[in-house]
Amino acid sequence: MVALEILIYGAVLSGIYALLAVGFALIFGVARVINLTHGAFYMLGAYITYALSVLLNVPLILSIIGGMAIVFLLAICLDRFIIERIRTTMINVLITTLALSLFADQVILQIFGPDNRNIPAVISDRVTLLGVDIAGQRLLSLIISVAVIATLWLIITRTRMGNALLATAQDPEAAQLMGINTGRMFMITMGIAAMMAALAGGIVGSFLTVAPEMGMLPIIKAFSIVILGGLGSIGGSIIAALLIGYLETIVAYLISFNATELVPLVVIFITLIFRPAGIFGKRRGF
Amino acid sequence: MTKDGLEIRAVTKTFEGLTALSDVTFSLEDGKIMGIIGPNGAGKTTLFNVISGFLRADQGQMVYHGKDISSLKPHQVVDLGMARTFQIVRPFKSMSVFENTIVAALSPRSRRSRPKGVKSDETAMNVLGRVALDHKRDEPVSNLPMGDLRRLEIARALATYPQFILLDEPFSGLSLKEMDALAGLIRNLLDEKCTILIIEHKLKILMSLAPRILVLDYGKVLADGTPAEIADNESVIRAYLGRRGHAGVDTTN
Amino acid sequence: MAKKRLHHSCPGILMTTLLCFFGLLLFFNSAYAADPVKIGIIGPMQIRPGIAMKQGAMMAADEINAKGGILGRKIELHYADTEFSPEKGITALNKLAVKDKVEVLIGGMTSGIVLAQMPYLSRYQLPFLGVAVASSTLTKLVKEDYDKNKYFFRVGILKDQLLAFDMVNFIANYVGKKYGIKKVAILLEKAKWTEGLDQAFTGLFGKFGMEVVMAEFFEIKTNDYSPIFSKVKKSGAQMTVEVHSHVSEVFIKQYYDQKVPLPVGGIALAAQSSDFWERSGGKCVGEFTSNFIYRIPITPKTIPFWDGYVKRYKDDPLVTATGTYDAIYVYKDAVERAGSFKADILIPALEKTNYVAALGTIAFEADHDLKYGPDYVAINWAQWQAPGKVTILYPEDRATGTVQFPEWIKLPQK
Amino acid sequence: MNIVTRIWGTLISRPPFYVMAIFLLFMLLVPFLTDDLYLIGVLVLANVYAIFASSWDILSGYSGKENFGHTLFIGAGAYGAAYLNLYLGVPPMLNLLLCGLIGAVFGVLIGIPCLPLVGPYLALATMAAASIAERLTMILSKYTGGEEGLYGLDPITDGPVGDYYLSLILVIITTIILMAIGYSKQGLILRSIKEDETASEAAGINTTRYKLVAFAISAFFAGMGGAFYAHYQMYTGPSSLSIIMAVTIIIVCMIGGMGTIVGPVLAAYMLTVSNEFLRSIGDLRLLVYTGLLVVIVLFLPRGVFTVILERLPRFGQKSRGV
Repeated sequence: MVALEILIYGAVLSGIYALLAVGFALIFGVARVINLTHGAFYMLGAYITYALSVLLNVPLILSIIGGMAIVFLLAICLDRFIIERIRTTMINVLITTLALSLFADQVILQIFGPDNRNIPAVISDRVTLLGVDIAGQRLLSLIISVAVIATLWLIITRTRMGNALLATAQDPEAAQLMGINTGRMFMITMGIAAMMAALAGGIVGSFLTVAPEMGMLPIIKAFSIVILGGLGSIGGSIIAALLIGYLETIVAYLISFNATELVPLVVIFITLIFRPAGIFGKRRGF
Repeated sequence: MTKDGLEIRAVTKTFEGLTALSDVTFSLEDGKIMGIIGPNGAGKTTLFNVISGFLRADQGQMVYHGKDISSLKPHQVVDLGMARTFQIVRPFKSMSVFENTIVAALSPRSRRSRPKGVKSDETAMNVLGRVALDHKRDEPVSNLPMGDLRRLEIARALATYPQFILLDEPFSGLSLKEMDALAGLIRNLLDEKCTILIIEHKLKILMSLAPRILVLDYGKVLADGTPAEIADNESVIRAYLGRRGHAGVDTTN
Repeated sequence: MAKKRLHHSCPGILMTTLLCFFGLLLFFNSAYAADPVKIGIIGPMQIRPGIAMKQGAMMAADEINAKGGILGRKIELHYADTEFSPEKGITALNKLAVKDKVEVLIGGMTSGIVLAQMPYLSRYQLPFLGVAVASSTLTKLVKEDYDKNKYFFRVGILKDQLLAFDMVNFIANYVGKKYGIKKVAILLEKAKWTEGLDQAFTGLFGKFGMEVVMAEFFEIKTNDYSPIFSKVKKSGAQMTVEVHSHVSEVFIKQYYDQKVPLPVGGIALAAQSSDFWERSGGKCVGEFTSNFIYRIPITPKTIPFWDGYVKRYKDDPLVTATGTYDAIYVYKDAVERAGSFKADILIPALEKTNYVAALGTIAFEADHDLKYGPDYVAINWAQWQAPGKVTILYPEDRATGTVQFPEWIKLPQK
Repeated sequence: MNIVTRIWGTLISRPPFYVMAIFLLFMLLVPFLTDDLYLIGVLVLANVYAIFASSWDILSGYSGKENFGHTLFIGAGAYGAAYLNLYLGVPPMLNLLLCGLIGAVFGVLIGIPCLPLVGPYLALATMAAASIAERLTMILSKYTGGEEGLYGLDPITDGPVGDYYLSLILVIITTIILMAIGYSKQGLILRSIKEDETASEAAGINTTRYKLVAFAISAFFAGMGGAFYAHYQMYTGPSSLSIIMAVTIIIVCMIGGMGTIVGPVLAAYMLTVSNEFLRSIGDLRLLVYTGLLVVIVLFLPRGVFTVILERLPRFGQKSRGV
């Protein structure tokens, strides 16, 4: 019984983490940028979905898509006007993106106030799966995560744009020599990743919460997943998301409920010390 | 097995399946100079990196003055009296010429080796004088032309009082006059019993300096002998001519 | 080019700015007449309970000022944000005490912050009427070192042990008796004030003939409660008791989602606010909640206060709003009895308070704790019911309806 | 006496040292110029941040090892002070020294595993270390007071003015020592590590040892600052370990100009004081700050004060060497 619960809840958790982490890994892999605004995109996705669906009565699915679209545009602007100019200095990128995500928190705080919000569920029924009671929305979020990541995988491995992305990830200079517009690749990556974060924000609103600071915790998780999986490795991130998702669930169920937040941090620290390239990374990113 | 000089025995180094050095073996007596040539990617710089401790050899042994240096860190290698320069110059960009040199003069090796009473400032000025950079001591490195940067590399190496210097293409980017001056400096070092291992593409000047030359190709030692022997060696000629245009070889001055 | 020019002019501009900063700082003189009585409102001003404090304070101040103020001095309110951190709480207190030169502090939320602020009260000789702090340690400190800590009074809510007692009383004597519930699982937020509660519960439930089969602390920022609820389901408990003073939407949403078949309720500050139904997406259906006041005639002042507040702010008053509102009146009452604003004279007068407020009749124990009981201050128990209304259940003479459970709730007998 | 003359000799030819000296002398006069105790209180906080920022700078600004977990050392000092004072009755003044040492021990313990890491990996590892410590204070709330921390520490002096002077003296000591280190040959070596660690090694420098010493020195002053902060507030809590605080310190250094010691110290005062002035705009404060920071990173990437400091002429031709 506990095993089944761990299996199901762990899968849901891993799915959401993967949705966030894969985007994060993609940005790092292609653009060599550690983008701490990723959590803010997740938060903005949730708030825009909330504003559209609850305040403006737009149908929920359209609201989520609207959130993704707006965040996509924001991400592209961010890349064009800010990150583009500071890409080469690691600490500037870290601090600037962090400052921007705090900025976003504040803007949202000023507009919506500090109260937590609720986004209605696409599927509001509760289902019983293998004897485990779970919100339909949670299962839906798992399905969406899997579908989105699979689609992304297909795009990257089967399309020309995907090939260009991979080439850029491998060696931006060589890619540029081969006629790939790497600047555009960076921008597209940023947009796609941000869209995935916004989608995650839009679907978790009914069983987690919508609050200005909601992006902070996921960014730490995404970060640890990406480190564990190997910076830049998308396959590695998926496996690492599963590892961390299940590890957290197992710790929560079997050891201590309060130690869950320690899991990603300890994983980061140990991985960095003993295998900085991550378990699936071939080489260090730096 | 001698207690003198450097002995490299069957050193092998691979990167993700690519063999950079394969079973490299040679030895060099104290006070001698040896040149290393080979096409681009032959493993010359990798060999330097392995000897100077920046890379660890997968297999093989390296002995300097009877001491196994295979697992030493770079600064420990310097401490034994082996200094190196880099093919692509690596100055401390935000610092002045003098400050660049003094970092090396502050190393334990330099402190230990210089005459009593001499300060690190004096050591630094001294070596800057030797490479004719003393008039530019306070200039920021970012303003220097390539020739000066090469000499700064050498000054930094000299400030550690080396008995053995590994020079990685010291002549590239130098003018004719500068090349003559550097050749003179190298001869001076030899007179002072310094051992020198030098990678150089400019064969003419190399052959005038080094009575012995090692040829690397695909990480293997292709030939080891006097310039005349090398020039006649069939496989050396094939290795160079087999590449498109004399890739990596510059026979002019 | 433009970048270069910027670099050239920057040093000058920056130096000037810097000098201006310090210049302004030194010559900034706030030497206007100290005519009004300055009251410092201190709390987490960015979040709902803090905003409610501010609103309650403004309402009281406006009413009092309209009638001529306190001993002829108009009230001037000053605010400082504790930002939910003890460190910021200390800075905020310093600002009110030293910069604004307030004569009394009203507010306070989260006992840990007030505990950190305590040493400063004697430094500045500032009375502090604590509105939303429950830890019994606070008044224990008053008892242990009266001279140093006499400045603190608990006004707005009861201390943790009494909260626990009142809650256990409701669960045992009302819900428990009615539905045959004997075993409870207690889930507590990890905080200073719940530490006291945890100890109190085990003994109390036993005294009322009930059994605590599980007691677990969770962290304030918990995001996923599924493991804890799954443990509750297996614990054999017949009811879930919750205790938290921070965000509790996630808790109740996931409780609903996971179809935990047990009645749930307790002390949850967030669940007291009127839009909790909407904020939890209606998933708080069936949750027992409590509040010190509802729109019922606890005292003659309760309903006028409630209506006035709703009219002014278009929102039901939170417990922090009521507490702050009443605290200002308690202060006024004591000042008028003492005939002085001076802390040394005021504190004995405050100790003798017996004031009929919106919350109930406010009086203090010897250790400056709020007196508890039907004649003084007590808690009202209620339930969230579809379609989004709060039905008052207990004490039974104040009830506005009866218990209704959602259909998936399993009860021991019915 | 030799060491004092050496420190003096190192500093005497440095214009930034005079900027610092003039500024700090002016700060000594502040209590005579104003009787606004609140302002004094704000400046105590500025002093504390000046210590935090300059101690971060000697490691990260100089050697380029960007430490995102400086709060670990501050927290070690603050919690150390709390335990020593509350349970062993160690007097506050002694705590300043002891907690500096505790900080230094943490510096070495964290330094050893983290040193081989570069760039974002070091940033992350240090950040994770500080976050783990922060989480542990929550999990072990029985011993650490959890979210609410430990309170009831002895005050370090008897009032705001005393606190002000003590903290200012700590700033003076810290900055003199750190600037002397910064301008010394050791400082030069740290700078060479930042520029090119490989070339530094090739010059015979044991970079690991220098980095470790820098970690220890940085952590010593952070721990000392943390202990002062705890005693000043008579309280310590997990926010002294928070990432936000660590990032704030980095931001102070970035705005002031990394690797200058003077820049971060001036920025600490500028930001703390302007923070108080901006209190009137309340909630919008953070918005202004974060926006300003982005602008500074984009247009003045080397910091606000660096530009000024570099334009000051140098004195004393003879000792212009190092």
